[in-house]
Amino acid sequence: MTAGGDTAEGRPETAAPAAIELRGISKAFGPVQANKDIDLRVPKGSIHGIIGENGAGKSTLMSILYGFYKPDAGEILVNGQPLTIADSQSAIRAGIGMVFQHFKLVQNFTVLENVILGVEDGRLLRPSLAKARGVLKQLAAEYGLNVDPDETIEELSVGHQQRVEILKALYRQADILILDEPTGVLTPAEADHLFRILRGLKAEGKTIILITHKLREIMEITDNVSVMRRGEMVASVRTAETSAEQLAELMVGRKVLLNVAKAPARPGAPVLEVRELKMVDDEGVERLRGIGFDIRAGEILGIAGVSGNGQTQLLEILGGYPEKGSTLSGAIRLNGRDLPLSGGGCNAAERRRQGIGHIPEDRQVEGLIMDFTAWENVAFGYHHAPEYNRGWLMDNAAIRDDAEGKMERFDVRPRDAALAARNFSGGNQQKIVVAREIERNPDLLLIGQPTRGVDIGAIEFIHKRIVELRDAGKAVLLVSVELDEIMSLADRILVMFDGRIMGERLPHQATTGDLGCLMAGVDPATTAPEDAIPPAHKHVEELPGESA
Amino acid sequence: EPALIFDLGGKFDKSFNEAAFTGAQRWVEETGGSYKELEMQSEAQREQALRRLAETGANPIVMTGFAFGDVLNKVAPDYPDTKFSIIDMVVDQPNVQSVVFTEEQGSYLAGVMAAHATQTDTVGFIGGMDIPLIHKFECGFAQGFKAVKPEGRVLINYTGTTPAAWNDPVKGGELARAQKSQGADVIYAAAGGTGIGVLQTAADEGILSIGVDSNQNHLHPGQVLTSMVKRVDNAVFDAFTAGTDLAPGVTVMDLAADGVAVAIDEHNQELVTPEMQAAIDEATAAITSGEIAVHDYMTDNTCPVQ
Amino acid sequence: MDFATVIQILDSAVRLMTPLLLACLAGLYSERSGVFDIGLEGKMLMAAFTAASVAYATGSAWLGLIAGVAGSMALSLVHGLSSITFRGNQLISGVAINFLASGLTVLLGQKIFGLGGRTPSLTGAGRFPEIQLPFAAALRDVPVIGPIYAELISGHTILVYVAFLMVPLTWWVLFRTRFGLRLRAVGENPASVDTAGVSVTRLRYAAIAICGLLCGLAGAYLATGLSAGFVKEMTAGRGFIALAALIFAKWRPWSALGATFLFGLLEAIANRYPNLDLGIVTIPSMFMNALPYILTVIILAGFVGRAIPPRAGGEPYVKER
Amino acid sequence: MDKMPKWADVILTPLISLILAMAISALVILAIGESPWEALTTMVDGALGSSYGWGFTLYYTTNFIFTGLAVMVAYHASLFNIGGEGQAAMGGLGVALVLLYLPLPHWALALPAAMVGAALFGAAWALIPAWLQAKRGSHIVITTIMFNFIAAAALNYVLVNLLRPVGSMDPASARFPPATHLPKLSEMAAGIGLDWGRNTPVNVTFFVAIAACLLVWLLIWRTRLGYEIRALGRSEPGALYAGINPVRIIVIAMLVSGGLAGLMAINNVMGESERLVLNAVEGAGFIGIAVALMGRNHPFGVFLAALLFGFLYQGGGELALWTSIPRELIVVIQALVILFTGALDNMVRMPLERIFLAMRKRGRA
Ligand SMILES: Nc1ncnc2c1ncn2[C@@H]1O[C@H](COP(=O)(O)OP(=O)(O)OP(=O)(O)O)[C@@H](O)[C@H]1O
Ligand SMILES: Nc1ncnc2c1ncn2[C@@H]1O[C@H](COP(=O)(O)OP(=O)(O)OP(=O)(O)O)[C@@H](O)[C@H]1O
Ligand SMILES: [Mg+2]
Ligand SMILES: [Mg+2]
Repeated sequence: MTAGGDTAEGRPETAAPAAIELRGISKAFGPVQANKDIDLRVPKGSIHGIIGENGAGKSTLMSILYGFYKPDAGEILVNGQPLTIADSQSAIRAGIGMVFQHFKLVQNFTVLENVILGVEDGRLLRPSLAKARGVLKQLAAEYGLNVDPDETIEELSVGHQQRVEILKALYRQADILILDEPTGVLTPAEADHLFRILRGLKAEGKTIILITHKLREIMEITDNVSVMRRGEMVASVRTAETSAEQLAELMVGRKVLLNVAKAPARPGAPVLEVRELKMVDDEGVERLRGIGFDIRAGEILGIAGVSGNGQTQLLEILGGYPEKGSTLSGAIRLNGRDLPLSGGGCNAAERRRQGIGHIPEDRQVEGLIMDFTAWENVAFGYHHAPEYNRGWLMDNAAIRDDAEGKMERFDVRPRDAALAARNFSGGNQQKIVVAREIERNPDLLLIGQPTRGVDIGAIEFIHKRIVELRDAGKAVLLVSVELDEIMSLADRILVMFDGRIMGERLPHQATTGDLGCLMAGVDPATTAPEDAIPPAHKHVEELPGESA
Repeated sequence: EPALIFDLGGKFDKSFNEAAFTGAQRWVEETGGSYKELEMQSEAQREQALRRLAETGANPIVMTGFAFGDVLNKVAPDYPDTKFSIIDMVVDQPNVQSVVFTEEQGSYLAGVMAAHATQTDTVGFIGGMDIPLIHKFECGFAQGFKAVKPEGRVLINYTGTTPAAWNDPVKGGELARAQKSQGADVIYAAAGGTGIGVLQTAADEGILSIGVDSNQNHLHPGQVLTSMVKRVDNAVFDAFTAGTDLAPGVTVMDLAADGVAVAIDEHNQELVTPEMQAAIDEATAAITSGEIAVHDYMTDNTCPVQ
Repeated sequence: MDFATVIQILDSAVRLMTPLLLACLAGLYSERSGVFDIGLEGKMLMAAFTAASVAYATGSAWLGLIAGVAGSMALSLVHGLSSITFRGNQLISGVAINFLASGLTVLLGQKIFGLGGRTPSLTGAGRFPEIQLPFAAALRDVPVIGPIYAELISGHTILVYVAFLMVPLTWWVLFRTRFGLRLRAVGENPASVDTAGVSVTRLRYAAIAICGLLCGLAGAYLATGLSAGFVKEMTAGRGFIALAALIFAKWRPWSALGATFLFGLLEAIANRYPNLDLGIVTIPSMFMNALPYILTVIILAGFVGRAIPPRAGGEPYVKER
Repeated sequence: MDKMPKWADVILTPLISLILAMAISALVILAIGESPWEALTTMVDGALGSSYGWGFTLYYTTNFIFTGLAVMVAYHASLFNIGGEGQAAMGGLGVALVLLYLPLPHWALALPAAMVGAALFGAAWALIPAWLQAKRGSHIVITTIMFNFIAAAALNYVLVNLLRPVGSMDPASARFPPATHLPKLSEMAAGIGLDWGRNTPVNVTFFVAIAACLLVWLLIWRTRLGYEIRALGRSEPGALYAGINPVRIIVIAMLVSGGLAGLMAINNVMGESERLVLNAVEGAGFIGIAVALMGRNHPFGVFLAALLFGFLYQGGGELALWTSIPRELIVVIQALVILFTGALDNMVRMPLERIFLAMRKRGRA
């Protein structure tokens, strides 16, 4: 029996039927057992958190509840009634709404069209659209969910897209709302706004299930929390009766250090100098509006910011592969030498030769070829290196040897170099990329989201390696949306917003509130404190242990 | 036992393969004999088919189409006791009979008829794939037409440049309409399956058409002026009848030898006026006597009239 | 070039574009739903064959039409099975369907009629007649408008009018109805439709069925409207031209009308002027015949801006990997 | 962890698909009133029953190896090259020009020269679609189809107006000089006193094709270029990240692909007909698609699949030659093989995977 069972039984809510009750849910994807015999009770009118490592099976479980996947075994009760949820239509009818981790919106449809999709009244669109327009206006007023109903999705920011997803659920009159990692893409202020909405919904008696990796959010908003590990539900507890440390331990199965221990930096000469870097993409949108900074040897420079504010472009430009059709200006100097911004000399292979390593933001799309074996991936980007080649042919034996060594040193599991990359778990995939890039000993290492979706144990390991590289006198540029990660790793922090650098902070001086304002495009130093800090931020700062 | 090999177009190509088939059938009916037949599937099979037939003792072996020429040149010496007959090509081997047709002469007559039938002094020619052989038809037709109506116009279209051009009745029909709209009221189609569409459209549009190779007069009785028949059937029939006594050398199936003709039967009798008939007879006589020499496009790739 | 010639060329263009338009709209439904279809050619061919066979056997063009649609739909179903149900490669399935149609039509035709894959010529009610619109004869002599009405607009078979009506109809269905909304959504992001509780599979099959229907009309028009019977390979690459037109039209109905008209017009001009004399040079007929293909390449080279296909196009919808 | 062992995916799935295709073909044969068994024996006998049949089967196999490899190389860069037909036709033109206009005293000299001509012309014909795909994003499937049509028109023009000897009916080039004729396998066999495959067209090109298989294998799995081709084919953003230039790789992959397709002309134009005729490719370009897919885009697989299609082609040809079954039956069989092995393969794979999963579960329990 899980811990959840014990605590739940002792609770007064058990008297009333739970909004959701799952019994013995199991689901396998081929050989992967994503969910194993899972029980879950979510009381009506509560906010229930679900946490767990990457791949623990959270999204799968919720997708089953939403009728997106069919469970192999198990039972679902909604409001005490057993229910077969054959497809999403039946879930919707049962009052369940879901906001997926990866939004399910049609990019070139308008907000209205997305909202009515699947719940149109009648065969013609016109009446449905008119009705939806009215309802949206009402919902906007009620919950502060403002979006222009006639804007197409691709024009909207990620935060607004998420609102559309929530509106979709509310338009379908969901009583039970599932949100899968909703805050990963939001600024702290946007996240606060979202939490206000969720509290409002809760006050109306709606039930909310919230999946997140961020323990702080769990502590802040949930009533109860369930922890998943490797497809199993390992605990369900009342939030008030637990702590972040305890939850982390439950997630990983051992004690975890939430902070990196590191010596103060001893910065040397500048390795990378960026001056007045501007970039306009092929659609004429200015993505970078004049960026300038230095990174010195033996220093980690952190760049914080909500994704989509130019960090991706910055990394790509430094990595040597600016977006197709973009125009660039400004200067980049590595160890005092100018790097070309376009033309033949500007490509990723050349940058690697110059001593720039790069751990990309998306390991599955860029950093690895998922169908290649682990050893083939170890040569990825360095396949021209002399030690991997013998004359005309590649020296596969040498690459394999090297790969096995790296996998050993970075504790990649399973230690099978012939396995295709897609068959490794996310954390282990990331370790392959990190091993490849760090062991090249680059003068400058570019890192994008090093631990996105990586489990806490692996995070600890990767962080340690990054600090070691710094201590070996190398320069590191760290881009992350995780403030905690930036604050614990970086020696200096820049915040990017809308293609600009909003400000620079030192980690020990910065607060999440301060950084959050910069991330939202507001400089608290130049604005009156009252306006700048949204009310909810006080609350954030009161949270223990996380932001220091 | 004789054998007949059809070229890639297949037995039912509405053109000379089909005519050859007809000849063979007639021989079967008249003599009660039997024969072997083969349809080519690919270029590489030509030699295979020839040798296999020769080895099984078939004699004579008749094949249709110039494409066999090259291969036959190579194969014939290996089987000196077997007689071969090739249609539409000259192969100089002691055991080979080459049958060639003077399509330009038949087409000339068709041109003469068209010139008499037209009321607009404009006629059309629609070819299938744009290859020299078809230009031979075109050039003969134009010569015959211009001989009667020097000021008249011949509209010329080719369906295409790929083998698909032989099987596009839709385009054939559309070409016929285009020619009609430019004034043509008699259209000569030398285009295989595409010609079916030409004849159909001409009938629909109330103008005359001229068929080719086989007698196509019956397709639209009263609306097909004539068909320029190429008596491939006769060639096959003769070869089969001659059997192993087949005479080697070049056999020219010309107007005089009834190798080509314009078909006149119950389906088009009414269209052939007495003066038209007279003109045909006169031209036939002149060509057979050598008084008129119809130019063969193939000899120099040019045509004296435009 | 005088006015009458222009009318005649346009009239020819209308006839020639009709099968292209029908096939193009067929492809539009399929591809808008995320199923790429290079088997338009094969479906048209199959439809032309079944239509001609049944029209010949029954003497009714209408029954032929139904048979044509059925023949084309059967191949659509095969395409659906491989690309929707079994998540196969849509391009390969299309290639196979083209082969299948080209072989089966001749094989069956030879078995049934013994004419080497040809059907006997259709006569009388076995063909769709040309319809004279009211007052066509009376108006013929009115200047300008008369010839346009009497010769260009009037005097086509019913399927031509159907094809042209399909354009606004398709636009309306696509952009004004629930079905259209869902169809477009499923081609852009099938997961959005799936999570909205609508079956991706059913929608795509519906799209493919419409595609089969329209290809059926196109094939039937070729065999029983434009010509009088089936000849092997009679589609002669029109399915591929329709596909090019679809890309040219960027998957939009009104643009499809424009694109197919352009191709029809080109062919009509090439028919009318086999050796186009441009004063300085004379373009040989071999070049004029290859012109639609060359032009397609030039158009695709992006002189009309980049064509962005439906985002989920060509990819089977896989929920569980 | 994969759902089923590699051997099952590589061998079992295509095999079962093939059997299904054959079963449906048998139904088709029944439907036209013939006996499938007789058809099968005729085919097997005609294609494999004698050294003579083998001579033809291997000749067609050689063609299909080239076009199959062509499709395969492009496929690894995730390019779907349907233009093998046109590229092979153009390769023929290259061969003809080299052999007709260069005085080459011996086949051993003529062969490499003609190979260069064939590959260059084939590659050139793939270049424009490749460039359009890489630079302008125009869909390579459509452009290569169009280039097939254009190649046919161009070749017709060249043959009729430029290469055809005056007075010849045949839209074909003159014969190549006898010194350039390639040795047939039968002649080579006769050289060592073996009476094998007399009068069959299979020639030394067969060995060139096998060498091409090996070289393509090396190229794709052992060279940096192959590594880059495969990487680009799997993920374009990944390729950019790794410093691989997509335009360069797309163009090179298509050049190699077109070159391989062009090389087919060595076999049919130089080795068999010894002159250039219209429509010399005869659909081999399209069959290459099926060959590559059935061969799971591996040269060894391509070899086996080419052999299968060589068998189908020769066996089917024999069938049409000596029985009353029309030759279009082969087209239908080919279509079914392509359909079942290429597009409906999941119909076989999905249940197989389930069986293997169940077996594994039972094994564990
Ligand atoms: N559609 C699918 N097909 C096959 N396997 C899947 C599929 N979806 C998820 N999986 C696998 O099931 C397991 C659980 O995945 P799931 O997405 O539920 O994890 P999660 O807890 O949501 O992780 P994350 O924190 O990354 O969101 C993983 O091993 C994943 O690879
Ligand atoms: N489609 C196929 N048909 C037949 N055999 C195949 C096929 N694909 C692969 N094989 C067999 O599998 C073996 C391994 O092939 P391949 O070269 O793809 O392996 P690999 O895992 O990439 O090996 P390496 O790591 O050495 O490159 C080959 O020797 C070949 O015999
Ligand atoms: Mg998840
Ligand atoms: Mg390998």
